[in-house]
Order: sequence, then C-alpha cells, then structure tokens
Amino acid sequence: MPSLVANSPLGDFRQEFDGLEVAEVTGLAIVSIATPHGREAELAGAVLDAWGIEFPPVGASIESTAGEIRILGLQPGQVFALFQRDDERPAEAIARKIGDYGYYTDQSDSWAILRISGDRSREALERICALDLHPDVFKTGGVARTVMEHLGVIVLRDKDDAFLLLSARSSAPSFLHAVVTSAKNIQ
Amino acid sequence: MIINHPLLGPRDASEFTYLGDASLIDRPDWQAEDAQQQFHDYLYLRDNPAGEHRELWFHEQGDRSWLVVTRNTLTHEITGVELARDVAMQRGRGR
Amino acid sequence: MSQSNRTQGGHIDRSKTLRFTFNGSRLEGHPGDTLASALIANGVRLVGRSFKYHRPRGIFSAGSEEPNALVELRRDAHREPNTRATVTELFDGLAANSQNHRGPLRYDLLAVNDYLSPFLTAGFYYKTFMWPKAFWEKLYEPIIRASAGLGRLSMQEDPDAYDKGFLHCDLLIIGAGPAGLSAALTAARSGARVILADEDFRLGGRLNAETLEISGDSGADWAQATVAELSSMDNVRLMPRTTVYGAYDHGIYGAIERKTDHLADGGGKPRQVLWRIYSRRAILCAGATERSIAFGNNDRPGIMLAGSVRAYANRWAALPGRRVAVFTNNDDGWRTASDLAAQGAEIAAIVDTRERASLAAPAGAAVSMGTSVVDTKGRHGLKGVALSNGSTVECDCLAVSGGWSPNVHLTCHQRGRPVWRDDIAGFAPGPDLPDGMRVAGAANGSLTLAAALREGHEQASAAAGELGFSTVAKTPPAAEDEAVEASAFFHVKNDGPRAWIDLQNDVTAKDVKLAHQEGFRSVEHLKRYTTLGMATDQGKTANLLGLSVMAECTGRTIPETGTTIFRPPYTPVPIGAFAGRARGKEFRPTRLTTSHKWAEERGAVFVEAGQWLRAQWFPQSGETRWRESVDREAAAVRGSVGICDVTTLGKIDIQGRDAAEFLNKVYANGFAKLAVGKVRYGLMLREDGIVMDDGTTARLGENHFVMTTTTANAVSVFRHMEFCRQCLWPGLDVHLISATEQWAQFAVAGPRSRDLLRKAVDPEFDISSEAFPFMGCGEVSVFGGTPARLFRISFSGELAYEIAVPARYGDAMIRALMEVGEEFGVVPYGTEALSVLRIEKGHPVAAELCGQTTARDLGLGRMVSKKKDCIGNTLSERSNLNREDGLSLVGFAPVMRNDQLSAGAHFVSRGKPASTENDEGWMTSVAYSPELGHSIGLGFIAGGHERMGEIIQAADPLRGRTIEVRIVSPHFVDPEGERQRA
Amino acid sequence: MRYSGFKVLWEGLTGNRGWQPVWREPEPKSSYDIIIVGGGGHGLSTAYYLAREFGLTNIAVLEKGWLGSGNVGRNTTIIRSNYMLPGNEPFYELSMKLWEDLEQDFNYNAMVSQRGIINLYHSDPQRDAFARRGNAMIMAGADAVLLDRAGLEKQCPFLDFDNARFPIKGGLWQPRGGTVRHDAVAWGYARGADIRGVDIIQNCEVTGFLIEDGVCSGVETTRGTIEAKKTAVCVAGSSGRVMAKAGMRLPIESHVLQAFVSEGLKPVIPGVITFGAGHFYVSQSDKGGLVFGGDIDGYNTYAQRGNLPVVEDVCEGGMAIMPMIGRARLLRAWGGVMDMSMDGSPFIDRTHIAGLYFNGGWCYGGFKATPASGFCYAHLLAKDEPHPTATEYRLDRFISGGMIDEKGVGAQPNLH
Repeated sequence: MPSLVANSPLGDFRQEFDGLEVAEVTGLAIVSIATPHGREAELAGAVLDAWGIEFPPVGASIESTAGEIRILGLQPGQVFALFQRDDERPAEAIARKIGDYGYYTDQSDSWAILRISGDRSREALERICALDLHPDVFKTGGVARTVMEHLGVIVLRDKDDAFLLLSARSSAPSFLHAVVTSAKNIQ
Repeated sequence: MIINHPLLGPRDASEFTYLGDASLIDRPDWQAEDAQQQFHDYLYLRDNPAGEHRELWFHEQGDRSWLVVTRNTLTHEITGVELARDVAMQRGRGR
Repeated sequence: MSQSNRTQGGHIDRSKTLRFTFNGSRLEGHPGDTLASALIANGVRLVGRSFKYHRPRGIFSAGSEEPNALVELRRDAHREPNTRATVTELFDGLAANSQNHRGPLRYDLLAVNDYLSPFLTAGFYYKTFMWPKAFWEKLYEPIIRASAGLGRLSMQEDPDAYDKGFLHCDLLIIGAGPAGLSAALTAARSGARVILADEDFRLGGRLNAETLEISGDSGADWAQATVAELSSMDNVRLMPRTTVYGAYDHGIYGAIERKTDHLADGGGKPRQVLWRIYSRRAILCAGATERSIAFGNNDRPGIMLAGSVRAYANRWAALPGRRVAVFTNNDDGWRTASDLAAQGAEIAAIVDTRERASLAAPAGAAVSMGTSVVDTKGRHGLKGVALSNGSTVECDCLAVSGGWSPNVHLTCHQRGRPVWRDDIAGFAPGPDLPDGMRVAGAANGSLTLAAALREGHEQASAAAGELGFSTVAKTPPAAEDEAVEASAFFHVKNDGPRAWIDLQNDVTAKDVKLAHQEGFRSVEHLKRYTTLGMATDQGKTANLLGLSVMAECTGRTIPETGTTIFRPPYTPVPIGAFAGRARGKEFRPTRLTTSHKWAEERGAVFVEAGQWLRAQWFPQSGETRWRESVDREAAAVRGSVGICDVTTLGKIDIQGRDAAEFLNKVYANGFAKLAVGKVRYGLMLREDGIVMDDGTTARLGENHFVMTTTTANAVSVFRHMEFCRQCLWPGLDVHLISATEQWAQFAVAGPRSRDLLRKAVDPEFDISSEAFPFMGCGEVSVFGGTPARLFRISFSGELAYEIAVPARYGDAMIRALMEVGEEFGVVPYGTEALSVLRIEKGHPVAAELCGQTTARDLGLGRMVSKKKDCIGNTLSERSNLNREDGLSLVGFAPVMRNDQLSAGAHFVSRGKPASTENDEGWMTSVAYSPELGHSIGLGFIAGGHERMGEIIQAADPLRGRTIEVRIVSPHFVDPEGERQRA
Repeated sequence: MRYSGFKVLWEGLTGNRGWQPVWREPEPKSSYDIIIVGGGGHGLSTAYYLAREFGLTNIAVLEKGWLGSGNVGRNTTIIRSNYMLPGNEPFYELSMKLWEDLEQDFNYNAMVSQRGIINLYHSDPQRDAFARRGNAMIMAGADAVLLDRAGLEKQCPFLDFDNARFPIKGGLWQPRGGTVRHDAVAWGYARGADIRGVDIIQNCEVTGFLIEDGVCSGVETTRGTIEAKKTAVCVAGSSGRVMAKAGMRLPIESHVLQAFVSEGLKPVIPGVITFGAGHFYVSQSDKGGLVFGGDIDGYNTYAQRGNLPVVEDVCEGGMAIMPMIGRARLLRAWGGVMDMSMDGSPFIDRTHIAGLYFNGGWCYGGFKATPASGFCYAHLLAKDEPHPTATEYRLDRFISGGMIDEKGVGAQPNLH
C-alpha cells in the first residue's frame, strides 16, 4: 500500500534580496478556535490555565512565554492558534489541551505562510499592502487580515522588521509572485 | 473611502463588500398575515435618502464582521460605524 | 548643431552633453533640461500642429499646462503619444517626433483646414453630414476620425512594467514650491509624518525660475538648502517626479511617480508607480498657472506665456527669442522683461493694457501703456505684432501675461466650487474643500513669495496642531512682497482675425460668440458645444478666457456666468499605471488544486472555473478530438471507476449548539433532523425565492456540519450566511469558517468505486453498503493513518464517494488512488465528463441555477418547506413564480438521432416562426451521451412536465441550425436512481 | 431653421450671422396639459414624441439645471439592443430602430455611428449564455453574430488572445450597435420639441407636487406653481429624491457609475468592446479619445464622483484584454448617478397617484434607451396605456414576482 507524503504549498521557497529575505514557513499547525456564545470566560480561563496567556483582542496576538503557541485575534468570537505541528490532528490536540470549551477547526493546510524579514521588508510590502505598517501604528505582535493583489492575507508582525504572511494555499504561487515582485521592484 | 472599524480602526473600504440599507436587518415575521406584502416592502423598497444613510458593509477581507455604517450619500462623510450584530440585538433580533 | 539660444547660468549641468533627436534632427542639451528647454536652446520654434485647423504651433508654456508642444516620445512599442515636451526630462538618446500632421510638419497638407475655417465653426458637424443616411459610417465619419485624434499608439503591447503602492502620512504636502517647502519644513520639525510630492524633477517650483531672494539668498539656493534639510529627516518622504492627480474620499490621494521616464533605459524596473496616499491632513501648495490674453492670431510659434519665457531664461538659460516683446495686464509681465534683458535678450516693447505700472522697464524697451496687441504675423514663427495704437513691433517672441490662476483643481475633486476674487481677477479655492485639505500660497490666490512662505508655515502649523503635534513657533523665512497687481483684462475685442481661447482644440473667441448666439450659454453648454477645455490640457490656460468672452456676450460678470469645476486626474495618467501589475497572466490570481501538478504530468487540458484551473479532460495518446477523451472518461465511470478532483467546491465548516437550527433557516429544505453521519442535499434560496445555490451538507457531529457550495458561489454563500448569522439571527450559537482550502477532495465514482476505496481506506473502517450507506459520511483514515473524510454522495448517479484528505496530502493522494485503482481500470476524468454524467442524470449546475429560476422551475418545488421560517420561502409563493405555464427543467433529445443539440437554442412550437412572442424557453446544457449514443440536453420550457413526448423546434438562428427535439425526462440514465444506492 | 450642408456653406460665406438659438428660453406658463419633470435625454425625447407622434404641444419640460445636465451629458455613449429577456429585448430593439432614423427625423447630426459592439466570451458556458442571448435578439428582430476566435481576430487583432488570464475565445457581435454623440441627442430632441411648441424651461427645480385626494394637479417649482393635467417625472439619478416629495418609496437605489476618457489618439479600435470576465468596456470617439468604463462603485450615493478602486479595476480590465493601451493616458474621469433598480430593469408606469407618472430605474443603460423611453412614455401619457414593448416595466411588478432580471442576481441593486 502506498503511504502519503505531505508537501508544502511553496516547496520551501527561500530567496534573499538586498535588504530583505522572503522564505516559506512550514511545519506550523493552525487551529481556529471559535467561542461558543456565553462561554467566553470559560474558554479564556482554559487558555490561561493551559499556556498562561490572555485571550487576545481582535487585531492583536499573544505568544506564550515559553513560545510554544501564539494566539491571533482575527475576528469577534474567533482566534487562530499557531504552534509547531507534531500531530496529524492538531484540532484534537488543542481540544485535549484546553477541553471542549471552544469549537475547533484545523486550518493548517488552508494557508501558505511566507516570512518576509529585513530592514527593507516594510518598503517591499508598501507595494502591495494598504495597511499602515509603521511600527508606531502596527506594533510587534499586531495582526490583521487584509487584501493584497486581489488575495486575502493575514499579516502578523512577529518582529520589528519581520512579518508573517498567511495566504490561501490554492493561490500560493500567485501570492509568492506578488511578494517576490515587490522585493524585486524596490531593488 | 475609509471605514473606521469599531474594533480595528481605519481600514480601506476596498476590504469591504457593500450590501445596502441597514433596514435589511429588520426581516419581517414570516407568519404575519400580510407576510408577502411585508417581505416585498422589506426586500424591494428603499428610502434611498440623499443625506444620512445607514447601510451594511461586510468586512470580507478583514475580520468578517458585518457593520452598520452611517454615511452621507451626498458627501460620503461617515459619522458612525457599529457592529451589525450589536445593532441587530438592539433591534430585538435574536434566534 | 550648436545650442544657439543658450545663455549663461541656469540649473543645468553643462559638464555633460545629452544627444537627442526631434523629427530626425540631431540636437544637444544638458542634464536639467526638459525637451522643451533643449528645443528652445537649439532655436527650434515650430513643434506641432493644432487639432482642427492644423495651425503651426510652438512651445507655449514651461509646465504641465502645455497645450501645444505635444510629441510622440520614444520609438516602436515604447512610443508614447501626446507627451508634453515641457515636462519631459531630457535624457541621452531621446527621440521625439511631432504629431497630428500629414506630410512634413512644416508643410502639413491638412493645413488646408485653416482656409475652410469659416465653415468649420463650433458645432458645424451637428448641422450637416446627414445625407445620404448611409454615408455617415462609410464616408464622413472615417474622414473625420482619421483627421481627428492626436498622436498614434504603437498598437503593440506596452513593454514597460508598472507598480502600485500605499503610503501613509499625517500630512501630505502637494507641491514643493515656496509654500510647499515652507509647509514641509514646519510640519517636519513638529515630528509629524510628512510626504512632500511635486511633479517636477527639481524641487523648488517657481523658485527655480525666478530671481527673487529669500533671507538674502537666491530663492533657488534656499530651496536646495531646505530640500537638503528635509531629506535628512526620518519622518519626511520627498517625492519628486510625483504628481498628486486626485483627491478622493476621506483623505486618500492618488499620486503617480515617474521612476524611469527620465532614463534612456529603465532596466526592467517599473516605469511608474501609482501611489494611494492615506493622509490625515493635506496642504495643497500647487501654485498658479499663468493665462494668456485672447487677441488676433495669438497662436503663432513664439507667442508664449510670460512667466514661462522667464523660466526658460532663468532656470534653463535658454532664450525663446532674441528680440522679445511683452504683452501684459499685470505687474508680473514686467519681471519677464527685466529678467530677459538681464539674460541678454533685446526687449523690443512692453505693451500693458493698464494705464500705469509700478515696475520699471529695462533700458531700451519701448513702453506702451493702455495699449493692446491686436494682430501678429509670421506663419511658422512670430515676426512681429501690431498694436492697438496702430504701431507695429518687430519681434521673434511675444511674452504674454494675462494674470495667474490659482491651481484649484484638487479643491474641486469632491465637487467643491471655486470662488471669484476681484483682486487677482481669477478663481480661488472655495469653502467646500475636501475633508482635511488646506490650501497655501499661490494656489490659494496669495501670489507673492512672502505670502506663499507665510501661508505654508501657517497652514502646516495649524494642521500639525490639529493632529496633536506642537510646532516650534518660528516665523517663516523672510522674502519681499513683490508687486503683483493684476487687472481683469482677458480679451482684445475686435472683428478682425481670430483670437484663440483654447489653443489645442482650436476654440476661438468667435466660437464662443457663436455658442452664445445659438443659445449654448451655460458654461457646460459652452464647453460641450465648442469643446473648450476638453483637450489634453483640460483648458488650464483657456477656461477663464472662454468664460470672459461669454460674460461679455451676456453682459454679466464672470462669476455670474459661472465656472467649471475640475475632475481628476490633474494631469493625464497612463492607463497602464492604473492597472499596475494586474495584466496578462497576473490579471487575477490563479487557484490550483492539489492534483494540478499530477494532472499536468498526465497532459490534462485545463479550463478556468472562476479563478480556479480545473482539468477539463485527460487526452490519451491516439485521441485527436476532445470528444474521444471525454466519451472514454464518462464511459469508464459508468463502466468501472473514475476519479475527479472536486476540491474547488466551497466547503464551510459550521459549528455551534444552534448549527442545525441555523441550517434550517438558510436552506429551504429541512436540516434540523439530519442524523449524525448523514449527508443531505440542500437547496438554498435568495430572499426573493429564486434559487441561490445548492450542495450537500454533512453532519459530522451533533454540533458540527460541513456544507459544500458550488465553486462559483463559495464566496457569496459564505457572505450570505454570515449576514444571516450576524444580522438576522445573532442569538444563535453558530460559527462559520471556510474549509475549502483545507481539504483536497476527490470524487471516486463508478461501480468499482467501493472496491477501489477499500484499498485506500484503512481496514478498521467498514465501508460496506450496510455500514456506510448512500448519503452516509464519516471520518476515516487512509493509507495507514492519514486523516480523511468520506462522503457517500453521487453526482454521476453511479455508486460513488467523495474522499477528502488534508491538502498537504492532496498530491500524494491522487497518485496513491490511481495506483491502487489500476487493477480496476481507474481513469481520471475532467470537468467535461463530469458535465456529461450530470446532464445524463438531470442535475442542475450554474447554467440552470442562473439566478432566474425557482425551485419549482427546477422540479424541486416540493423541497421548499412551508412549515418553517427560512430565507426565501415567503416570496417564493408569489403568483408569477407559480404560474401553471411556468418554466420547467426537462430533458431534450433530437428527433433525428444524429442531430446535435445546441445550448442557447430557444424552444418554439412546431409550425410557428421563431420570434419573441413564440419563445417558450431555452436549452441550458447539452452533451453527447456515450451511454445513449446521441446528443442530449437540459432546458427550461413552459409547462414542460405536462408536455413529455411533444416535439418542438429548438431554434438557433444565431448559428443557423434549427432542429426538432422531443421533450423527455431530464433523468436520461438510471431514472430510478438504483445505481447510486448499490 | 433647417440644418444642412448648404446652410453651413451659406452661413460660412456670410459670416455665420444667421444662426438662431437652438431653443427658446420661455417663461413658464401657469398651466400645461403635461409637465415633464427633468430636461435630460428621456424627458426631452418624451416631449418630442408627444409633439410629433401625438400632436400634444401644450407641454413644459422643467429642468433643475441646464438642459442635458443629467446622465445624457455624462455617459459612455453606447447604443445596443443586445438584451436577452422578452420583457426587455423588443423595447431596446425599438430604441435601436429609432436611433437609426433619428438624425433625419429631428434634423440634427447626433453622429449615430453603428460600428458594432462585441461582448467577449472566455468559456463554453459563457458562449452558451451568449447564444441564448443572441437567439433572443434575432427572435426580436435584432441582429446578432456569434464570433469564434478566428472571426474575432479578424475584427480585433489587437486583443491579447493568448496571454490573457481568461483566454478570449470569441464574442457576441451586434453589428448595428455603436455610439452616439451624447450631448447632441439632448440638443437635437430639445430643438425638435421646441420647434413644435414645447416650452423647455431651464433652471426651474421642482420642489413639490400638488397632490390632493390622491390626485396630482401640478408642481411647485423654484419659479412658481405650475398646474398640469398630467405630471410625468423623468429624473433618473434623482428619482428617489423627487418621488420622495410625492411620498413614494421606490424599488431603486442611487449609485455612481464612473466613466473615463483618454487623450485623443489616431484610430485604435473599430467599435465597442466589452470584456465579460473583467469590468471594462471601451469605444473610441470621433475626436479620438478612448471612452471607457466598468462597474459601478457599488455604494449608495448621490455624489457625481467615485473612488480609486474602481478606476484601477477598470484599467486593469482594459490592460488585461488590450495591453497596447498602457501608454495611452487617462485624461478625465467623471461620475453619473444611476437609478439602480431591484432587478436591473426600468419603470415606465403610472403611479398610485392619479395624474402622476414615473419613468426611471434605468441603471447604467439609460442612454441607449433614450428614444424608446421617450416614445413609450409619450405613448403612456397620451393614451394612458403602455406601449406594447414596455408592458412589463411596471412599478408593482415585484409584488407578483414579475422580475426582469437579465443578470440573475436578485434584489441587490449594486450587482445589476
């Protein structure tokens, strides 16, 4: 019987440019957690117990002190949990950790993830991203869903000069083209 | 245009999808005696004001919130943005 | 060729020489030159022809307001028509040609039009060319079209790339002249984020063209020092070569930055970048544009705006003439005389319409006060002018100053109206400015240097203050308040030669008078009837002259006569720049399924389905026609087993305590009682009772469903359901998230599908028909532990399943399924075979769910529950949607077995002509059925279910093939549905 | 005064002194048989056909601003009758036939130029939908040709057939489609109506209706009260505002449609081209400008201006199919306010108020309808029964479910 081997949306892409680097991030699990009406406090409590962090508001992310998980506030009643995937069923892993307080959906395969880093990364993103990414406005840890070159993108600033960009898996080559073209155009 | 999202701050309107008059929240009672007439008026007739207009926008490329935006149709000035869910609850919608 | 008209000084770099050609002549200039300044330095006067009369024309201005000096720039696919020489930065190897003439520029054959001018008055074409009727398209119009237009497109794909971008600032300052620089300095020092944009390549605006001083330095030096300070600040972005072309809602400005236009070769980098600038405040410091005066034959090469003549002399050390006359109605014209004299030109005369002036004339200049120029001579270049006092003046350049009009354009972009100001005899910004905009300097009607510096500082202080920045209370740099007294004189009245108002469109004072005579008296009628202000310069130097002549005719003041407001863009912007990168294959993103690479390897032919590419069929060697492949694929599904990637269908994960109740509201049929582990077909209506979408929804758990939507409606259905969730029933506990991207999903269809899946699904899962019946679903694992979801649903009508694995396994999954299916003769099938199979079963898709049809039309009327509240059921009961003779979806078969049906044919009863009143419906989908061996179709026809067996015409006059067809059941194959339950 | 080539010649030789005003500027009378509210294309053509077809001339056209200042003065000048549904196609074909005789009819050269219109298709399902439409056109007496790729290449070799994201596979061609000089339509109808005795009154805004006991007997205006036996509103773009004065809510929203013109160019494209997979259509005016547009901005507005995303979207569509226009420059953008109706189709009907009539809801298709709209409105006003080609344009059609929804997008105006 054949066994199935996973592949990443962008084949572990990595390229350096003058002042920035664009690289695919693989191996992350993404689980969406929706909050049942009326059980917000219980879910937040479970998250606090499990990882010692608050539930983030929409537009922000919070990373656990140990760094094993980051929770992104994406929309009212829904967050994404990002962590290293070491399980075929990450939604169930989350449920085991914090109980059935939330509704969990595995999103790990829905997204291609690019990390754009370096002191010119903001300049490159300027060509495709309408958000104001000035560090006084979009602070480290900030998260936003927006649109770039007709593609939906989740932007997470994970360092002062580095951004994680999540875009749909099926259109990942188009998204990569958009980001790489931006990097080239500012050279 | 820029919509000042109550949770996220100012965002370009191109992240949003427009639906129309916020009265679309006020869906009639399907069991009313004149339900068909009520649904007709609800779905088809509009105040279409030249001036302040309360309208529904969906933050499709954002946080997926439906918003009620109060915007002047003569000047495009926006004077209020609320989460549509809150508005709907205030208007007595529930289950 | 030497630069015969080049003098001393100026802001050009004489250490380098740039070679260029104009109409093939080899010429030279220097860095810092524009094409226009280099042409002037080389003594070139005739540069183009006017639009209608093909009059010889020369350079008129020194900026973006230029009406005359339009050229075709660069060669071949790079050719750029209608390019203003006055803003084209000179580069080595530049090639420019004049445009809009037949034959050589000097001997344009179409100059004959000038002699026909009595007949070619404003709007003459509305009164003739009507007979005979057929001659318009065949004769008159082709002649008009060929002689109209200006430059030529290359007709080749634009070889350059463009880019876009987004910028954010506290303060956008538009224009880097004295007001803009002063504003930028004040704002930047307050700590605000500042963007300073200017259309010129050298910041400083008029300071570069004047000899005025600031704080004891030359204005140009002060500008350079200020630019140096600003460029050293982190919170400032300086954007030369950037035109802010439009003011849009809520502080958004459009700007175009020319990145490589000044280079011989752009090196593959984007030629221009279109910026969307989000500003909290903006200060318009766009300066003012000089206007001309209308007088007889005022359009000859050598007649120029006085401020521009001065700019060529001061900034570019290029003299437009050796013997210059000045015609002015204001003080500013006198400065041209003194500056030109300082550069070595002979000032032949100063002609001023006023009785007295406050400035002194340079030595040797004859001054005529209270006098006008009434006519000129020199066909290809000015030779002299005639004055109202009867004298004549020999000269080769006439510098005309009719006063300065504030550049109010951006203040009008949100329909603000400028207001008249007597003191400057022009329109200044009105009170209805775009939100957040302030205006400073000449753009605000404050025409002196001192006022510009002061207002820039004041407006920047105020704007920064509003945003919470504290400005250092410093006074602006000092400069003299130079004399700018102006008078309202626009038009030298006479009955003699034509006096031009709009140089490019050839609108003369007589045209304006004719418009008045014929009743076109409102400003908008005037514009539209005469074409005044409609040329590529948008009447920047002409509008006010036209208004003044109309005001004369009506006996009203100019403000009573009206004003026109301006629309974006301020200056024309290339269409390619607005499109940016979105062209060719990058016009829209491409979505690929996880089996795409595998399908490519199999030689699949792909088809666009929205943004997706899907395999349409998989040709095998020896197959030469697509039908061969499709017939084989469809037959294989009916005969053994086939696999099709169905990932593109929308998938929505629905969870919550009230998920079932929610589905019961958004679907027309009942979902509350669907058992866990079961799938149900769902029909979704719009609120108006028309079918919106359909699909299957599986219940994975008590509070957990997975919905599928059609590929095309995935986004709109999700949006609709969020509307229902948030706006209609916010009290329900239900949560939605798209799972389309998460799962790679494959249909495994055909009598051997279960056999195949037994090789894939791990053995601990029982998929026998008893344990896993039709419309069952469940979570399983495949190929040794990979998580999967299995749904026993059928689109083909055969025993069939859909199996989904996480997308990262999609590529491996299709290969594995093909491998284990080999023993059953598995074939991959594409969308064409899928379509054949579904038509054979009568399943509707987008062609039938076209947004105009009801559940009843589709034969699904009984699915619409009357016992619950759901979207669409109330209005679906309207009388017109329930007519006895309403449309029904039925099947069609050709009467002559070999006839091909065609989608889009209309149904007409036998014996009746194909006309609208006999139209009974249309064919939606057709296919060749390999199972039946003939063409079959689905379609809507009035009262169809009652007409089984009737023979009617399928009229297709569009393709000239009307055939007879029989109305049959839409279920062509296995009408009882037994196969899928096997 | 009759216009002709001879007259132009004569006037040219005699100093152009003989030209008369194209319309009078009369003072409003205190009453008329019929008042038409709105001096745009449809209002003026209604007056013209009332006079010419039905001999009714005691008529005033009241215009708030200057004649032709509505959407007849701000559109992309396209005429076509390539509709699909039986409620629409015969009406638009009537309009096309009226266009074809218009200039000789009203003795004004509006430059009706039938250089054809092509709607591109990119897939087999789109081709099939166009086939349905093309057959409906032919069945209504219009002309339609289904072009395959080779046929299209012959006409438009400059299209980006191979590199396009959505490959161009052919088009539905209506050879009789084309363009008309839009302002001249208003002026020609105004002249024709004026000559026949209709009073065209500019700068006269209707501020209210005289309504008593369900009967409308005239209007209040900025120039006084004017009585009329029949009051016919025809103010597309302002329908909501005006009918609100009569206390009516309409199945209409107001939206802005932007349009664009490039700098003048020597001839580039032959007729009208419409790009189905993007939002772009284009023609070239006789003066040489590319006249183009796309989708409405999509939000309710009465402001005659739009925003950047649509400008960019339209130009993207243009570059996608004809990348040779990249170096042509966009010269001017403008916006017109559209009556977007709930099914994308118009209304020509009585209202529930006796003596008050309504014409509107033209979406972005009003210009091509100008002759037939006036013709059918005149018919309704003169005979009090709808013209046979306009029987379905009823204000109450949504009550019974009689939508005329060409696009099939339902009761959401911004999608039509």
